[in-house]
Amino acid sequence: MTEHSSPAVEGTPHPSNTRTYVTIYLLLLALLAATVGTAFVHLGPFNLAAALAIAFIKGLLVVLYFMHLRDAPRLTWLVAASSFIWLAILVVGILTDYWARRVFGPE
Amino acid sequence: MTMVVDEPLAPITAPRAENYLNVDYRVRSWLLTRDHKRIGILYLFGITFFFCIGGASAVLFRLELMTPEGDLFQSETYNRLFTLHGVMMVFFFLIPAIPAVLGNFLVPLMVGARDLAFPLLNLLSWYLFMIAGIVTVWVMLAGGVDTGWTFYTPYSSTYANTYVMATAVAIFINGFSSILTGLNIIVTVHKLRAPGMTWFRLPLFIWSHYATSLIFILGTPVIAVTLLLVALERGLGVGIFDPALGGDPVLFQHLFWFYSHPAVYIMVLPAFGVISELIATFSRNRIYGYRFIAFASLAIAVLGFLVWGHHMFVSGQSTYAGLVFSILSLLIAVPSAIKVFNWTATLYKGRLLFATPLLYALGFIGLFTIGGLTGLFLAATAVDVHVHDTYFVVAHFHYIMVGGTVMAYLGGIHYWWPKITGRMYAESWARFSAILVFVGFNLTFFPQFVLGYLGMPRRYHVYAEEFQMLNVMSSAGASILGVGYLFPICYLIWSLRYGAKAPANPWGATGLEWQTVSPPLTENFAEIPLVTGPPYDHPESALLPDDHE
Amino acid sequence: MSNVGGHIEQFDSPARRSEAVMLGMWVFLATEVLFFGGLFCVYGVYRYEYHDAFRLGSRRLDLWLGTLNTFVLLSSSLTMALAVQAAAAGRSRRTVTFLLATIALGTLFLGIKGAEYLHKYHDGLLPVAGAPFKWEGPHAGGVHLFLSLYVGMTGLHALHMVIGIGLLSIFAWLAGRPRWWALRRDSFDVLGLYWHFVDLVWIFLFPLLYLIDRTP
Amino acid sequence: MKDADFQLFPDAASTVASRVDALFWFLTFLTMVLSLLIAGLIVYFSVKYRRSSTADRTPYRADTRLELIWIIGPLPILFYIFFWSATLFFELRRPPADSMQVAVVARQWMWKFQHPSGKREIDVLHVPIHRPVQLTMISQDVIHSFYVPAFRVKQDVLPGRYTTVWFEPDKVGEYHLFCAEYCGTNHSRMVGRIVVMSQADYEAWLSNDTGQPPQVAGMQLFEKFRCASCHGSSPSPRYAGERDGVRGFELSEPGIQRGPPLAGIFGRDIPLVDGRTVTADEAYLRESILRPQAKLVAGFPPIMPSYEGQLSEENILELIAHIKSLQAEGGTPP
Repeated sequence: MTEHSSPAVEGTPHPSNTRTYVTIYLLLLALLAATVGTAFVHLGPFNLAAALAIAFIKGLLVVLYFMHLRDAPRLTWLVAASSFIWLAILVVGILTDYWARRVFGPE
Repeated sequence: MTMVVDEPLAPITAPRAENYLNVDYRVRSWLLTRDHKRIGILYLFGITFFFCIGGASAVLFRLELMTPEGDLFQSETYNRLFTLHGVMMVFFFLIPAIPAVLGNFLVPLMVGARDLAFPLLNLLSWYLFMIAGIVTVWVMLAGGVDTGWTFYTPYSSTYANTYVMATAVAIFINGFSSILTGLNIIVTVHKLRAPGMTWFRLPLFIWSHYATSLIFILGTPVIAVTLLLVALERGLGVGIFDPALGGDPVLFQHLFWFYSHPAVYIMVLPAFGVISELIATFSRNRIYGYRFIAFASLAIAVLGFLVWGHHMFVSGQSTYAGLVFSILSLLIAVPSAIKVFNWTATLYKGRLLFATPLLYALGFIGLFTIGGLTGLFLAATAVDVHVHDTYFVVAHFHYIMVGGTVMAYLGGIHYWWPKITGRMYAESWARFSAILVFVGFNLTFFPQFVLGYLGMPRRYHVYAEEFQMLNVMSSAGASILGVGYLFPICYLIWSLRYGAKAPANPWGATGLEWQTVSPPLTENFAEIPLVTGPPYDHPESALLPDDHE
Repeated sequence: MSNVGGHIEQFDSPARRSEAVMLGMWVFLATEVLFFGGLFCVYGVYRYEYHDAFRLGSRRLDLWLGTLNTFVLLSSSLTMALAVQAAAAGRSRRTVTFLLATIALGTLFLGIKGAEYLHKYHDGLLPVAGAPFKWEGPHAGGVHLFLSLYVGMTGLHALHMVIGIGLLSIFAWLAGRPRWWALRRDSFDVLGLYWHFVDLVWIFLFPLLYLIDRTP
Repeated sequence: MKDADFQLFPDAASTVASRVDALFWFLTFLTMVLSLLIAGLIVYFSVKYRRSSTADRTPYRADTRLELIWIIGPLPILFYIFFWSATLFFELRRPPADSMQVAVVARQWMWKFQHPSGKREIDVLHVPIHRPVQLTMISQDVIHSFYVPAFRVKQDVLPGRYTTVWFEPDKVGEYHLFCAEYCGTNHSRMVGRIVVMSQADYEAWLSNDTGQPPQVAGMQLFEKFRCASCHGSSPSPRYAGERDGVRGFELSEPGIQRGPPLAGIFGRDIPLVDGRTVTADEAYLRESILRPQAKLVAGFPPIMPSYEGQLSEENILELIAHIKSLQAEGGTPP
């Protein structure tokens, strides 16, 4: 398999070089250790909050750097954001029913 | 994603054939086509076939409901018939009809592009749609499914012994067909607009299809995963909604209606787009409040996701959550009101030509007004307690689906028939069938409002004697409506052979699709048009353009 | 797909086509977010209703196998990113090596996941039909629901991994062929987006399923 | 349910029916007015501005004030409808305290009723006039829905959870009972009758009562399953407040009290092990019988076995009726 190189395809910008990817990777591993660590500490309701926060940061790192959302047009930002906003509508919308049942009783 | 292999960007050398229909007659050229226009016609065949099956099941159980006793079918058969009617009409006609037939054909033409963004995915969308439809028809022949198109657990997941899993998988596959159509329309409208075609020069048909595609993308996956869970529970015994384990059947209803209410806006938004085009063309007037109608479409798409709880006021949902959904459901009447008032205002000082499409459009506005306002009864919790799951609800959504979407679909088919086939249809027959449909429709569904408030529940094979008179009226109306739908199939096919040759712009309409020949070339335009003026720029329009246009 | 019905190039430049392809992929990923979102929503409701059962069920999952799996998947995300970078730079051999590394890590992930399922099956905690479900402690119904959700969510994620590995293999084979190589490099970005998305789902799955409460 | 003569409007036979009808007629009037307005405008414009007519068509500009009118205009009407309907909905959902308690068990394609006197009925429910009746309902299989058009009430009956509906009949007669949620093959045959009788007739009808009151049947079950061995029979437990971080009951006889005392527990707030408190209503009692560890009472060991599968829905309702009756002899009602 001969090594054949040809000019990079313009239109798909790749400013991140290998060093950026590796640093993001190490950051992700550190956050993995952090999330596993916090699971051993009894924080009551904050356990969930901490786990979600760390997962959200890891997710953001993957989306911004590995998926190149950072240098993508604003439209892509809107698409990514709206998917999470609709997920929030679904989860919050349904949980209000279960929360209201618990707080205001069966009626 | 699908890996696209095609030849390098070859310049167009050979002289193009006359148009997209006669460029190639081989079956291969139809089954492997990437031309959005041909895929639109392929969808037209599929849609018509599935509509006939749904319609036939409706005629059958309307016959059954002529008598209070269940004396034509057993209950098992009746339950399978109304489920078939629901599944076929909702998933294989109303949701795909306008976006996949008219949308596929017209979106590239209206934005001034040569084709949709992903032609191969568009063809895949048609194949998924046909596979799903044929699986559903096979299920019907093999024994049918009797859970209703809503598949409520625990009946669908534990107690039904019919082909629930096969139907759930078929609708799952059909979901991807919708997603691909929505994805294509969104990317095409963003990336393939002709030079000069700004967002506020787009026809309102495009705005409504863009809003519909948002719902395709953000809603369809949720029903896909919900039906997957039901299939898992039936097949692998993985109990998610099983009450014995503590699972909550009301949770299934939440997830189901999170998609299924926006789905009713998927069905009606494209119809709004068609009506905006028809009203503007046949009144030779600019659209009154163009931007208000455009933003109303987006508002309906977004607000549509916040109101699903009004399906569950009496199903065990907590009172306070019910009230939140009630106020939101009432407020969603505002964008629809904006549209209806603006359409009516467009007629003011217009030059109305009562061709068939305008008859369908005016019929739409009247019937959709009644359909929309009866929605207020269902959003008001106290009245909904009485009329939920009765024929009042059946009448409400048929006024919007049959009085609205089907009327707009027929109006759109007649309006763009010259552009699609290059032939004019027989105007006199068309007007007669439009009036017949309007009369048959009202006679079928207005008695059901009365039946509903009297308390006749939905999906009843056997009913109390005092409901018989109104049911007989409804069945009589259904026969007229059924006949009314047969006429267009006849004279439209007849026009393919004997219809007059259609000029490029038979109605004197604005819009890029009327600037190319009828039927269009395969690449739509000889060269991509440059858009300069505002939309619906009729020279003799009494309404002057907005100042900032 | 040969040139049937006269294929017309509707984009006026390859760059515009790549923009459209990327937008199309991001819109598809939005549907995937909501597809998994439905499951996360069911998880959220049942965790709110049966908190103790979820706590007990979560402690029965193999924490270290899960952590190892997350490490494996994060590494595969790195190799995928480097593969996409190499493809953009036009270096085909480097692309193929990183693609093969990603495939290897993906298969390792599935192997570990299979081991976990087998382990659960032997413990009688795999709530699939046919497998006996043994749970003596309290909250039997809630734990059954938790483990059903565990199987449902990780199973769907594993299915997406299998599809991803399939696509990676096709691309690794194609990247070796010069004729195809000169043509379509934005497909690599699309593949990279898909793989990173599958990794993103696991980033949320792992803490929610495995780390509810590990206090001794 | 008179003989099958033709009617266009349902009879109103409960106190709330006339008020629901009032809101219905207001909405009907609103729909008619707006539909006639739109249809009238369409007909008028169609006639006046048909293509061949020479009506005045001087150009004009769109007036955004008009747009604001039909955007802002509907809002007050919509809010008015909302508040009117919300107050009515609250009334529909809040049963009066003194209402007659009837237990309902729905199963595929029949309704089973049990009166406070213990009399059981299938598909027919006799109720006295001018007396609020509250139904506590549960399903043994799929979702059903208790719907009496004449009373304008409807409530789904869920498997695994109690739902309640109430009505106060104010007209003697027989009225339809329908199942309104699709529940399988004979969904349309799962119908019944609600017979509203005068107070005297109702007493007479009850007198030839053969059934035994639910609390008596409940007490027999209570002894059969030897519940007293843990829950003891000490009458009035006093709430002991905080003690070494665990809130619990002061025990009259220490030692035999391994389970929380049940006398006077119905309707009281129960402190749980994890610090939350929950009111001991039917749902909590049913859950504690079937899944005891779900909500453990503070201060008591989690040793109660589950009775899932050994008790039918009727048995559970009888046990709950018995537990409710305990409070009558023991302490003061909540």
